[in-house]
Formats: sequence, C-alpha cells, structure tokens
Amino acid sequence: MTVDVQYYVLLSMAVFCIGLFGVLTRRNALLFLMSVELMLNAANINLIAFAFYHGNLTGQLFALFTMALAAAEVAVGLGIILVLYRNFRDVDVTVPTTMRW
Amino acid sequence: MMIEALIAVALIGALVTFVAPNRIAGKLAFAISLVPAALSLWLFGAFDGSGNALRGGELAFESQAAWLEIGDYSISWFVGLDGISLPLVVLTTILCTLAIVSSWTPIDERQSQFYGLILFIEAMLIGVFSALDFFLWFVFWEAVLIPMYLLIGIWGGPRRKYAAIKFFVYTNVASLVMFGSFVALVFGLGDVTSFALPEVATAMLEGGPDGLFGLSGTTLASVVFIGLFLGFAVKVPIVPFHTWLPDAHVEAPTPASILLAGVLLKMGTYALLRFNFTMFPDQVEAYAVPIAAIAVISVIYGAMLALAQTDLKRIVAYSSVSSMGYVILGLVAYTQFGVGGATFQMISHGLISGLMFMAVGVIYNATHTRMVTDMSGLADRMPIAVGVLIAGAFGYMGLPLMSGFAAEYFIFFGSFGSELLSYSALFTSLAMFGIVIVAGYLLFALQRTVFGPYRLETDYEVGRAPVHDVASLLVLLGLVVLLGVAPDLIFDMITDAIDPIVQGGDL
Amino acid sequence: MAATATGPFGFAPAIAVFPLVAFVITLLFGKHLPKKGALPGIIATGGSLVVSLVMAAAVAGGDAHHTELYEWTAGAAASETGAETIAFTFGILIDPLSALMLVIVSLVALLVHVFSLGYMNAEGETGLRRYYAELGLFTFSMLAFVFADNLLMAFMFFELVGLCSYLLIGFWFRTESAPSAAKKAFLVTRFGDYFFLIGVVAIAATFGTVGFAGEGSFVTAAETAIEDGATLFGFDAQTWVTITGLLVLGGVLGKSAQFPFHTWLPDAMEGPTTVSALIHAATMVAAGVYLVARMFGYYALSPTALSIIAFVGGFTALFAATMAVVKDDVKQVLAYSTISQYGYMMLGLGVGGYVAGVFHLMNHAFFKALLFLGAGAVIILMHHEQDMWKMGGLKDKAPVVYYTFLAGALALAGIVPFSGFWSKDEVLFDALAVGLSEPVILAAYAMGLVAVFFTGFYTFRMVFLTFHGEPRSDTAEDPHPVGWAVKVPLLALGTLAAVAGLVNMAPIAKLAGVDITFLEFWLDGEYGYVEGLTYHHYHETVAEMAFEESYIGSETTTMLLSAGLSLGLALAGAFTAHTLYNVPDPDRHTTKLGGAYSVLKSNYYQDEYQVWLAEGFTLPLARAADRFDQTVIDGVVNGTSQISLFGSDWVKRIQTGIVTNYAALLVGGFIALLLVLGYLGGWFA
Amino acid sequence: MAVIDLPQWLALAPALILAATALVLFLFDSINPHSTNRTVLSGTTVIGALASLAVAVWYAAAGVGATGIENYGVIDIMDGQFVVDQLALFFMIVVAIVTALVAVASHDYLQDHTYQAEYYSLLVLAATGMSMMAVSNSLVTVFIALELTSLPSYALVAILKDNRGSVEAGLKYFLIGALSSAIFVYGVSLVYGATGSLQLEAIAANLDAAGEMGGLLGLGILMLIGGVAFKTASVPFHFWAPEAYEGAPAPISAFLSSASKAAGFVLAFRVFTTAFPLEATTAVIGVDWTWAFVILAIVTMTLGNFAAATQENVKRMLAYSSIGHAGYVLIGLAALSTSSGDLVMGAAMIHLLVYGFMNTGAFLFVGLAEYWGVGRTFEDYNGLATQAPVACAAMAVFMFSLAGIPPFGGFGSKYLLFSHTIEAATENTALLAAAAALVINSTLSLYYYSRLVKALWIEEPLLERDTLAKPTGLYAAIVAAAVVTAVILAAFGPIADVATEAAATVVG
Repeated sequence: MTVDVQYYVLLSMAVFCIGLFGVLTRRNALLFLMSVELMLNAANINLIAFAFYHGNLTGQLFALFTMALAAAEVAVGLGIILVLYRNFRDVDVTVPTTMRW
Repeated sequence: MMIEALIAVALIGALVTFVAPNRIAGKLAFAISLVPAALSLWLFGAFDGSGNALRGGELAFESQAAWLEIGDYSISWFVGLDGISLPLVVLTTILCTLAIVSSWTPIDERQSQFYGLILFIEAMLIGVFSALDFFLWFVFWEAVLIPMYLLIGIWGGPRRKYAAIKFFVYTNVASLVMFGSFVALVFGLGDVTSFALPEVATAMLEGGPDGLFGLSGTTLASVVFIGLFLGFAVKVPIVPFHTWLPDAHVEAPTPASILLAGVLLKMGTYALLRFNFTMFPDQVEAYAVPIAAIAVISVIYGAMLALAQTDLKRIVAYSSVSSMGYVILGLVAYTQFGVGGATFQMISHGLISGLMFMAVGVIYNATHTRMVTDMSGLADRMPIAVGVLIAGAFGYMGLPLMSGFAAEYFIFFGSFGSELLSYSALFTSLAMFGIVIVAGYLLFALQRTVFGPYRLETDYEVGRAPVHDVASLLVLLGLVVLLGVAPDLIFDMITDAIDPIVQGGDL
Repeated sequence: MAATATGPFGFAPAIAVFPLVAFVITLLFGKHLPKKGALPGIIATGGSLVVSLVMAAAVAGGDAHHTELYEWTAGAAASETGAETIAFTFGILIDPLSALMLVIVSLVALLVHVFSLGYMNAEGETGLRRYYAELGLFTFSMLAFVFADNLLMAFMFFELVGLCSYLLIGFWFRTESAPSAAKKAFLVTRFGDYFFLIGVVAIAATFGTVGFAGEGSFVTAAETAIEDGATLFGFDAQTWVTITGLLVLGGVLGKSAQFPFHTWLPDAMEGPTTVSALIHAATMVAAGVYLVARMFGYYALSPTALSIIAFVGGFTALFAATMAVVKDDVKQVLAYSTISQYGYMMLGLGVGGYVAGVFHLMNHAFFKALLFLGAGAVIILMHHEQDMWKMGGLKDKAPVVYYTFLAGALALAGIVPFSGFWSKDEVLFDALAVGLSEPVILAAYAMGLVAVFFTGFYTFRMVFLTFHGEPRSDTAEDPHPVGWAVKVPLLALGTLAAVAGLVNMAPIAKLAGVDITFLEFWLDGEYGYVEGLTYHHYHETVAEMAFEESYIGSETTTMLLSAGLSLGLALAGAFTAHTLYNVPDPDRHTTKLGGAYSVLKSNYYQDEYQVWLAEGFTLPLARAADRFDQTVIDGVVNGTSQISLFGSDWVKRIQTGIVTNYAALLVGGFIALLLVLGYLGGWFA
Repeated sequence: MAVIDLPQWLALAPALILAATALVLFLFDSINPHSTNRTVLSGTTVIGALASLAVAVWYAAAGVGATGIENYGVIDIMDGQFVVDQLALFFMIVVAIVTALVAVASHDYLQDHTYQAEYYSLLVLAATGMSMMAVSNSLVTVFIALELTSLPSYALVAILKDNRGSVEAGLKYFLIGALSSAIFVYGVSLVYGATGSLQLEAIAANLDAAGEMGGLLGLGILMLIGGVAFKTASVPFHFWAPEAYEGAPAPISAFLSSASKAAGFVLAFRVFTTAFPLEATTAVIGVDWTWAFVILAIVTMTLGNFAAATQENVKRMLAYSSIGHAGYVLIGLAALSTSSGDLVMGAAMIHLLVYGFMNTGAFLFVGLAEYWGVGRTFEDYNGLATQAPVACAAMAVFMFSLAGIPPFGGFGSKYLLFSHTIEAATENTALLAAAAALVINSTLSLYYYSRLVKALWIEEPLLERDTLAKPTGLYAAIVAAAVVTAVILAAFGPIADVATEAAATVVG
C-alpha cells in the first residue's frame, strides 16, 4: 500500500513550520540550531517522497548531500556557539547586540 | 588631435602639479596653464569650421574613435568645435590661467592639491565644451563636480562644508534627471544607432521620437524637453533652482568663484542651447511663453535679491542669476540676435563676472572682509584695483563699448521682435528693467565700499594691490572692452553656428 | 574708412579722437606731465574746436557729410516693416545742427579746461590726473554723441557721458555727499535711459534701421509706414511712432533733467564747479534736447509726442524757476535755472519751433557756462564759500567777474539785447502761435510766460546778493584774487552771451523785413544740409501731421505782443529783485512767501518721494524677497535633505541587533513577498 | 589562435586551482601548524588566485564557452551538472581578482594573528566555492557550492575569537545563513517535487509536467530566491550583512561583500534563466517571477542607501551601501522579462566586476584604518589625507566611483545599468519605478559617500596622530584597486562586449 505524495508534503510542511516556529521563539543558540535541523529534515522528507513519486533517485541522493552538509553546518555552528559562550558567557542569541542600527 | 592635446596637457599638468612641492605649485601651474591658453588661442586663429555642430556643420579639429558598443547603440570618443563651443573653450583656458594667478595670494595651504584640481577642472571643462557624444559629454559634465566640490570644501569659508555638499548633491540629482530624460529620448528615436549628438539632433529634426512608455512621440518629446530643461536649470541656475549658487559662491575661494561664475554656469546655458534649443524647436515654440516668463523672473528676482545683500560676493552671485536670465530670454527668442546674443552673453558674463569676483577677491585679500558695511573709501588705498572694479561694475551694468552692453543689446534686440515668442516686446521690456536694478545695487555697493572717507572694521593695513592681481584684472578688463568695441571678433562665428538653428530644420 | 570722405570732412573723426588721445595720455602719464594733464586736454579740445570750425565752414560752404566709419555688428533683423537685415554701425553725420553743436561743445570744453587751471590746479587739488582724464573722456563721448549718425551710436555715447558725469560728480570721493550725489545722478538718468533703450530696441526691431539721416533712416521708414497705414506690433503706425518716440523721450527727460527726472541735477552740484559748467549746464544736459532736435523728423510725425514734450517743457520751466527763487547756494540757483531753461528748449521744440529750440540751446550753452564759471570765480574769491548770504559787495573787488557775470545774468533773464532774450522770445512766440489753436500748448505757453518773471527775479536776486550791498563776511571783505586762467574764459563767454543772440533776431527781421535770421537759414539748409533734416522739412511735417499756426491779428503783431510780454515780465522780475535785495543789508523776505516757502525750499518734496521709492519701497521689497528666498525656496531644498536623513534614521532602526527579530522580519518579509506573488499568480484561488 | 585539445574537465581549472591551493595550504599547516610565515601563506594564496585568474582570462580569451566556436563552445561536465560558459568565466575572474586583492591585503592585516594558515585556507576554500557556484548547473551542485562558500565564511567572520564584534558577527551570519539555507533546500525539494529533476535544463524541460503543482513550484522558486537573496545580501535576507561586515576583519568584509555577492548573483542569473525560462514558468505558476525581483530591487536599494545615509561607523556605512548596490544589480534580473534583458544583465555583471574593485578597495582602506588603529567612525577618519594622501586619494576614488561620479568605473557601470533599465522600461513600465528609485538612491548615496571624502580631505583631525605606517601589502592592494577603478572606464568596450555576450548566452 502507498501513501499519496501530498500527505508527505503536508507532513514536511508541518515539520518545516515547527522548525520555523522554533527559530522564531527559541533564544538558546543550540535550540535555534536544532530548529534549523528540523527545517532541513522537512526538506529531506520532501525529497525522498518525491523521489519515490517521480521514480528517480535524484531526490534521495540529494537528501544524502543535505544530511552531510547539515552535519558540517552543525559543526561550524557549534564552534561559533563555543566562542560565543566564551565571549558573552551565555548561549542566548539575543544577548550579543553590540552592533545595531 | 588638437583638442585631445589641450585636455591631455591640462590633465598631465594636473598630475604633475599634484605631486609638486607646495612652494612652486602656483608658478608651475601657471606655467602649465599657459600652454592650453596659447593652444586654444591658436585654435581660435586656425578655426576652419562653419555651421552648427549638430546641424551638419563643418566641424573644426574633429576627431572620433569608437569606444564601446552597448546593445544596438555605439558610444564613441567624439570631439569637435564649432562657432558656439570654440569661444567657450578659449574663455575656459584664459579664465583658468587668471584664476591660478589670482590664487597666488589667498591660497596658503595645500597649494599643490589646489592647483592640481584647478588644472583638472580645466581639462574637464574643455571636454564639456568640445565633446559631441552624449555619454562622453556627460562624463566630462559630471567629472567637473569633483574638483569643484573639493575646491569649495577644502579651501572655502566657514560654511564651506554645507555649501560644497549642497552644490554637489543638488547639481548631481539634476544631472541624473537630465541623463534619464535624454537616454529615454534616444531609445524613443527609432533609427538612431549612437549617442552622437549630431545624429540625435538630425533624428529629432526628421520626425522626432516614436512613442515610448505608452506616451505618444510628441508627448515623449515634451517630457524629455522638460526633463532636460529642469536638469540644466539647476546648473544655470534659473529661479527657483538657484539657491545653491550664493552659498557656493560665498564659501568658495576666489579662484573657484571665478571658475564657477565664469565657466561652470555657462555649462548649463551651453547645454540648454545644444540640447533643448537645438533639438526641440517645436517644444521651444510650445513652451516659449512660460520659459520667457521664467527668464524675466530670474532677471528681476535675482536682481532684487542682489539688492538686499551686504556681502559683495553674494551681490555678484545673485546678479549672475539675473544675468543668466537674459541668456534664457535670448535663447527663447529664437532669433539670430537672440540666440547669438545669449551665446555672446555667456562669454561676456564669463569675463565680467570673473573680473568682478577677482576684484572682490583682491579687496578681500587686503581687508579680510567682504561685508559692504565693514569698509568704505577703499579707493583711497588701492586706487588701481578699485578703478578696475568700478570699470567692471559698469561693464556689468551694460555700459556701451563693453562686452556686457553688446550682449544685452543683442539679446534685447533679438527678443523684442521675436516671431516665435508671443508678447516678446512685453517680456523684453520687463526684463530690461534689470539694467536699472543692477545699476542700483552695484552703485550702492560702490558708494559704500570704495567711496567716502576711508574706514575699515577689520584691523588690517590696506596697501596697493599686488601687481600680478592688477595685471590679471587688466587683462580681463581689456578683453571686456575689446569685445565691447569689436563684438564681431566672435559674434560672426557664433551667428554662423546659430543660423542653422534659428532658420529651422533645413540641413 | 573715413578717408573716403572728401575734403575737410575727412578730418571729422579727429574731433572726437583728439580728446580720446588726451584721455589716454593723461591716464597713463598724467602724473608726470606739467599741470597734471591739463595741457593735453587744452590742446586736444583746442584741436577739436579748430576742426569743428573747419566743419562748420565746410557746411557753410554748402556741403554736408554723412559716412559710416565702422560696422559694430550686423545680422538678420526680424523687423515689422520687413527689412531682412540690420547693421549697427558707427558713423559721422555732419549737418548744420551737428556742426553748430560741435563748435559749441568743443568751445565750452576748451574754455572750461583753461578755467580749470585757475580753479583746480591753482587751488592745489589732488587727483588732477583723474580729473583731466575724465574730462577728456567726457569731451570725447560728448563730441562723438553729437556727430553720431544713428540712434544706437547716440545711445552708446549718451551712456558714456553719463558715466563721465558720474565720475566727475564724485570727483571728491572722500566726502560722503559727492558719491551719493553721483550715484543719484546716474540712477535717475539710468531710469530714463531704460526707456530710451527700449525705444532704441523697439525702433530697430520695427524699422530694421537706426539711422538718423538719408533714405535708410528710421524716420523715413516711419513716414512711409504711416503713409501705408501699416500696423506695427499691433498698433497703427502713428501710435507706435508716438510710443517709441515717448520711450526715447524717457532718456531725454533724464539727461536734460526735465520733470520728473530733474532731481539729480541740483545734487550734481557736488562736483567741481567747472564740471557743473561743462557737463551740467552747457553740454551733457543739452544732450537730451539735442537728441530731440536730432531726430526731430520722427517726433514731427506725432502730435501727441510733440504736445507732451511741449507741456513737460513749459511745466518744468515754471516749476524749476519757482524753486530757484528761494535757494541760498549760488550753484543751486544756477542748477534750477538750468532745469528751467531746458524746459524752454523742450517747449520750443515741442511746438515745432525747431530753430527757436536750437537757438536757445546755443545761447544757453554760452551764458549758462558763463554763469557757472562766474560762480566758480566767486567761489574762488570766497574761499569755497557758496552761500550767497555770506557774500555781497564783490562787484568792486572783482570787476571782471562782476561784469561778465552780469552779462550772463541779463542773457539768462532775457533782457534785450542780450542773447537769451532773442531765443527765449522766439520760443515763446512759436508756442503762442501754436497755442492759440491748441489749448494744451497754450497752457504750456502760459507756464513758460510766468516762468519769465521768476527767471528775472531769481537771476537778479542772485546778482544783487552776490555782488551788491555790503560784504556780509570777512572773506567777502578781502577775497582771494583770481588769475588770467579764470578771467579769459569769462571774458570770452561774456562776449558771446552778449552778442550770440544777434545771429537770429527774428523780430527785427520781421519788422525791418531784412533777412538777418542767419541761424534759421543755417538750419534751413541755405548752406549745406542733409536731405530731410532741414527746418522747413520739419516745419512742413509738423504742419501736415500736427499743428497749424494761427495769429492774433497779423504774425508781426503777435510777435511783438509776445516779445513785449516776456520782456516786460522779465524786467518786472528783475525790478522786484532790485527792490527787495539791492540794498546794503538785504533781508531774506522768506516770510512774504508764507507756507509756500517751505514747499519751495524742499523742492515740492520731489526728492522725498523719489528717495522713498528707492529706500522706502524697493529696498524693503528686496529684503522681503531675500527672506522669501532664504526661507521658502531654500527651505524646500534643505527640507528635502532633512526629510531623507530623518527617513534614514527611521529605516536603520529596523536593524535592532537582536538576531531573533531578524529571523522574524526575514520570515515576515518572505511571507509578504509570497502573498504578493501568490496574489498575482492566483495560487490561493 | 592555435587549438589545443584539453580534457573537458580541465574547463573547471580556475576552480580546481583554487581548491588545490587550499589543499596546499592545509598541507603546509599540517606540516608546520604554528607557522606565522605570513609571506609564504599569503604568497601561496595570491599565486593560486592569480593562476586561477590567468586561466580564466585565458579561457575567456580563447573563446571557451563562447557560443559559435566549435571546439570550445559551451562545455558541459558530468552531463550538465557543471557548465563552463562565458558567464561562468566572467564571474570566476571576478572571484579570483577579489581573492587576490584580499589575500595581498591580509598579509599586513593579519600580522601577529595566530591562525594564519587556517585563515588563508578557509579563504581559498570559500573562493573555491564561489568559483564552483559560477559553474554549477544543477541544484545539487549549486547547493554544495553554496555551502562550500558559506561554511568557511562563517568561520572567517568569527575568526577573531577574542573580539566580541567578530564573534557576534559570526553568530548572526551563521544563524541567518542556516535559516536561509534551510529555506533554500526546502525550495529545492519543492522544485524537485514539481519537476522531478534537479539539473537546470531538465527542470526547464519538465516544467509543463508540473501541472497541478504550480503552486508548489511557485513557492519553491520563491524559496530559491530567498537563498539567493541571502547570498547577495538582498532584502529581506540582508539582516546579517551590516553586522557581519562590520564585525568581520575588514579583508573578509571586502571578500564577502564583493566576491560572495557576485557569486550569489551568478547563481541567480544561471538558475533563473536556465531552469525557469519566463514563458514556460509563467504558464505553470501563473505569475512572472521577475516581479519578485522588481520589488526586491527597489526595496533593497532604497533600504540599503537610506540606512547608510546616517551611519557614524564607516564600515557599517559601507555594509549598507553594499546592500544598496545589491539592489542595483537585482535590476539585472528584474529586467529579464524584456527583450533587452540580456543588456541589463550584462550591465549588472559589469557593475559587479567594477564593484569587485571599488568596494573591495573601500573595505581594504577600512582595513588599513583598523591596521593604523585610528578608530571606526567618520570623525576618527578626519584629516587622514594630510598624513596618508595616496591611500586617501584612492579612497576618494572608491567613494566617487561607488557614488557613480565619472571618470571612474562605477560611473560607467551604473549609468549603463541606468540607461538599459530605461531601455527595458519601454517594454515593462514597472521598471521606470526601478529607474526612479535608482536616481533617488544614487543621489542619497552621493551624500554619504562624499561625507567620507569630506572627513578624509576636508575636516581637520580631532586629535593629533603620530605618523602612520605604510604597510606594503595593504597599500599595494588598495592602490591597485584604485588604479583599475580609475582607468577601467576607458576599457569598457571589450568588457561590455564580453558581459553582454555572456548574458546573451544564458538569456537567449
């Protein structure tokens, strides 16, 4: 039995929006990062679903790339958050506001 | 290649002066500037052009080289002179030389930069008057702003920063409007393949633009005409776009004022003549009355403002506004004497206003004030300089046998009987009242500054003016009288270039 | 180019060139020259006089001269009468009128130069180089104006003499009053010249020519235009001629100090008395009247213009004479009398009395120059005291000055047989003749007639106060002696003032029926003449276009009537002055005038309203304009920049610095974009 | 010219050379971890960049990627995952130039800085990514190149670990970047969903298949625009830019604001012209996507310039101005709906090239100022001209050029853009609004650019400074950039031809 593609799309959209919500509401850098990961994975859901729908592997392949790059992104991100903590003694993303206007 | 030589000499001279030590910069720049001056005089002698550059006339010292192709349009290095531009080039080179001399006394810091900028602006000005490709012309047109901005900004008076930025931004926005309008026109003209002004002018004569932006051809032409007019009106300047001028003049150092009044204002009128009044005969006819009204207002209003001033430089600045009003009136008259007189007035006013600013500068160098109320009886201390100042003032009032009278008389005669302009007689008579007001404020100023018992608020010892200043003053005065006695020295070549315009489209 | 002219006329340009050269020489080397440049001036003016006399002789020899010297510029004319091109040239026109005027001008100029030796040099003035240079420049301009053969050239030199007048009035520039007087003189005349210039431009633009003489003259063009009944600038030809004529008249009124432009002349007395004699009595002020005479053919075409000229003339004559009555400064009296006398000339010309006008112009030049120089001499005597009430009893101390001055006074008052009588009488006679059928002219005549009385009165008031009675001050006790340089010119002019009238004794001629009206013959082209510039041509034109003359009884009776009337009034005036002032210790008698005194003393408040126009009206207006410019117009400009900078300040606040806000704004912006495109694309449909 | 047969993959040489340089630097670092031999490191970088530049120029000259040349026509690699055409080469050149300039300048800027090798290798890696962006021809490669650019950039911005500004800048850049890339990827997924392919031509081919998923496709395209907008610092994805540019080391700001922006634009140019040809796309999604760019262009240039007008911090002013310039260039995409779209795009490309010089130069001057330690605000810059006339003259050139005043390069490109916009507006009147906005904004920009010139040349110094050093590297880079900016106008002919042809190949 197969599930129609639009349900996958709805699911991914839901996940995407949850991620987006997190991005907008969370002030902790790590949670912010995780929310972004959610959004990326929402994209992955789409890709794989559509790969199945279109019957070609491009989507799945791209999903793999996405995961890899997401990992790299997280790595860099954690590095930055580290120095953030070192400089501001906090991982709240709303604290650093020395530059504005 | 003569024009290229002119520009190159000035440019290279600018670079050389820029790196020269301050000590010798002044003399060096003077020596260098003699070359273009001499060259331009040679050009004047060797001038073999005829007709109007934009009306298939025979160009002198023409040279053209492809520059870039953009889409279906080609832009080229295209310079040449006709009877209108040549006198202006000569005026430029001469005034630049004299401006350099007149800055020997007042400029006492960063000389090399100062004189470098003067030579740079000279190069750009020559380019403005000789370029015949719109894009190239615009390059020079805009490039003039930089040196003037710095001249005012660095060596200017107390409010120099405000004045400089005002001048810079105000004229720049005008240029953008003008650029946009003209480009739109070119795209509106179906079969034009380049930005060369003669080609555009020809196309305008042969039917004008097709529609654009959903505007009909004629509407587009009118819109462009107005756009260009506004763009140039700021540069001229025409009331009510004149407010940058007094600030710029008052703050600018004397040499900058000389160039500003002497040449930079003429860029505006020159452009008006080259673009609006050469390419759009129909629009000129359609808008003749409003333009004439603006001209009259400029004349009277400008003169009235001058009457209210107590700063000598402000007086001359506002009177420039007034004088430029005459030019507009002459242009819109669209007769040989009208347009010719307007062109003649460009030269004449260039010389006389240069003379006035130079004389005021000499007084300022001695007294360190320009306030009419701060001094009197200067004739007692610096008789020769004051004598020249008085002569210049009467030249400004249009005293016969001086160029000012010739110019104004030509304009008045040309516009009084103009067929194209309705109510021409009325407009002319109104504008002529300017000659009374100008006498009013200049004589008031003279009476209070140079006559009467000697008195000076600032405590400086006023002696006779330096020889080099007096010399350059006399040179200008000589030219003014020469052109007043023998206007045909240049009026012949001017009218030769004007006729194709005023005699309608036949090429 | 002038060389093309045959015979003596080839030298015509020299008349003007001599003083010009003198000007240059004096300007450049005056400091090192003996007499500080007086000599070049004297030589030059002498030369001019000689050449002028040669010209006059040549004209007398039945010849005339009209040539173009130099083309100033030429070009296309869009003229109403269809002339295609127009040339603006410098040319020489020597006909009886200009020849006469040349002689007058160069003669007076010469005498004034000589007089200056005594008046300026001897008094140890500084700035003499400037003085003589300017004098030379003036003489040059004036002579060039006189022989100008076209209106534009006339205008140019008309302006130049104005400049010289400005400079010379302001000769003592270290004082407060002189520069201001100079400025006033130039401004008032400039105001007139404004109309003049419009007139020149209008005439040029109408007829495509500005020539005075010959077929190509605008006068001829105007005649033909009127005959063809052409419409010019929307008016019928004659109206347009009137308009343009009156515009030119503006300049005339200004220069000849006619009402309402007369206010500058009294102030002009701030200048050296020599200057007053030359410029503000004999020559420059005459330029206006001369111009009317020069282009009389044009005015003759317009009765309206003529009657306006006549009326203004008559009015000014009386108006100024009344003011002269109460002046205490000897030069002031002379100034107002000058205004009044030019009024007579205008009256004469205005009624078509071409000869009368020119005749009075000539006589006046002589006797008024004489009076001014006399006054100058008196001023030397009095150590530069000009108040007549401080003088008195000078007649024994300086007989030469006295008798010459007296001659001038008699001429001015118009006592037979002195020159003034003949010319003034002729003016009045012509006025009467026309006036009998033209009420306006009659009024003008009446005013002129009344003025005769005042003239006699103030003239002799002046004479008596100055020379008669007891000395009223120490300086008057032992005056400063005067030298030959002063006396010679006085004697020369005195003689002329006495006898110049004999050249045109019309009444005698009528009575005795002998042809002794030489000036009339002279101007009538009995000798040399230029076609269309002769008296009888004018006379016909006037008769045909404007006025016809009528007489009380016969012409002769009318003449005798008018002559007797004017002579009687003059004598009456003189006698009144005698009774009031010719006493050892005269009284001011101001109370007799009552309220009128203050009015007269303050010149009918003419200066007040003109000063108000300049400083009470124009200046505030200018200041208001300036405020408007600074606030409104410039305000808009600066306002624009202020607004954009304020906007900038507002825009950059979006960048709060808090990254979650950024995320929110980012998403918000994205959604906004989504909505716009979605709406356009109808995705939500 | 002699035809030399090279393997096709060598067409990627410019990018590969950069990658190799990066590896060399890594090698050096692993051998000698704590080396602070700045000369070797920056030297290597410069050599690599110049080599890449040389090759790219050579290819362009040789006609690689030029249409209508048989051997060297447009080269497809890995069945269209990469494509080397004039457009690609043009931007590879831009990237290489900027990299070289930045590397030279960094030599002095980074003195007594610990992580030399890391810095340079990250720099070159980012450059590699940008080079790849120029050639990527599939959403996959595009995304990889994008990230390859972004990740090192994050690190580079934050590389001054003990500088709060730098770290804050890094954080903001990273967070917004992550968010944007997430959006981008989601957009990719939607596009894939609608068309079933990621290779650009294939997407274009399958557009009609999208059918009822038009809405999804539209959303996807919009999200792709988002990703691009992030890279080019365009509204509304621009928020990172002011902070990142202000906080980052000046050379990095120069690098990001010039090269990174250019790379973002080449991406946009290629993706939207190749994958979403207007007619076909409009048929599916029901709206002409150039509208998005019209709006973005106007908003971006206005916001950038207005925000810049009253800045006190020079670097921040430049940051906002760079947003404004992104707005100008966006017109290149906005005008694609018209027949003269290729011309406008060509003009936009020229502007990016010139911008690569003048903006880089400007930021490097700020770097010089930081090197001197004179301070960051306009006031701190007062009267520098009296002490360092050459550098200040160069800065004046950059400012006037950015403001579009002749005779400098910025004038040429901006006015080409302006006139072509007007030409395009004859077909799409909405562009008149863009042209008008351009007029207003460049007027405003003139105000704040000349404000800096005023500070340098006109104002008197607030407090006495001791004499300023003249670091060779920074000076060299600045002067070089200035000279090119000053004279490039004369050479506009060939440049315009190349750019227009490059644009024509993708648009046509």
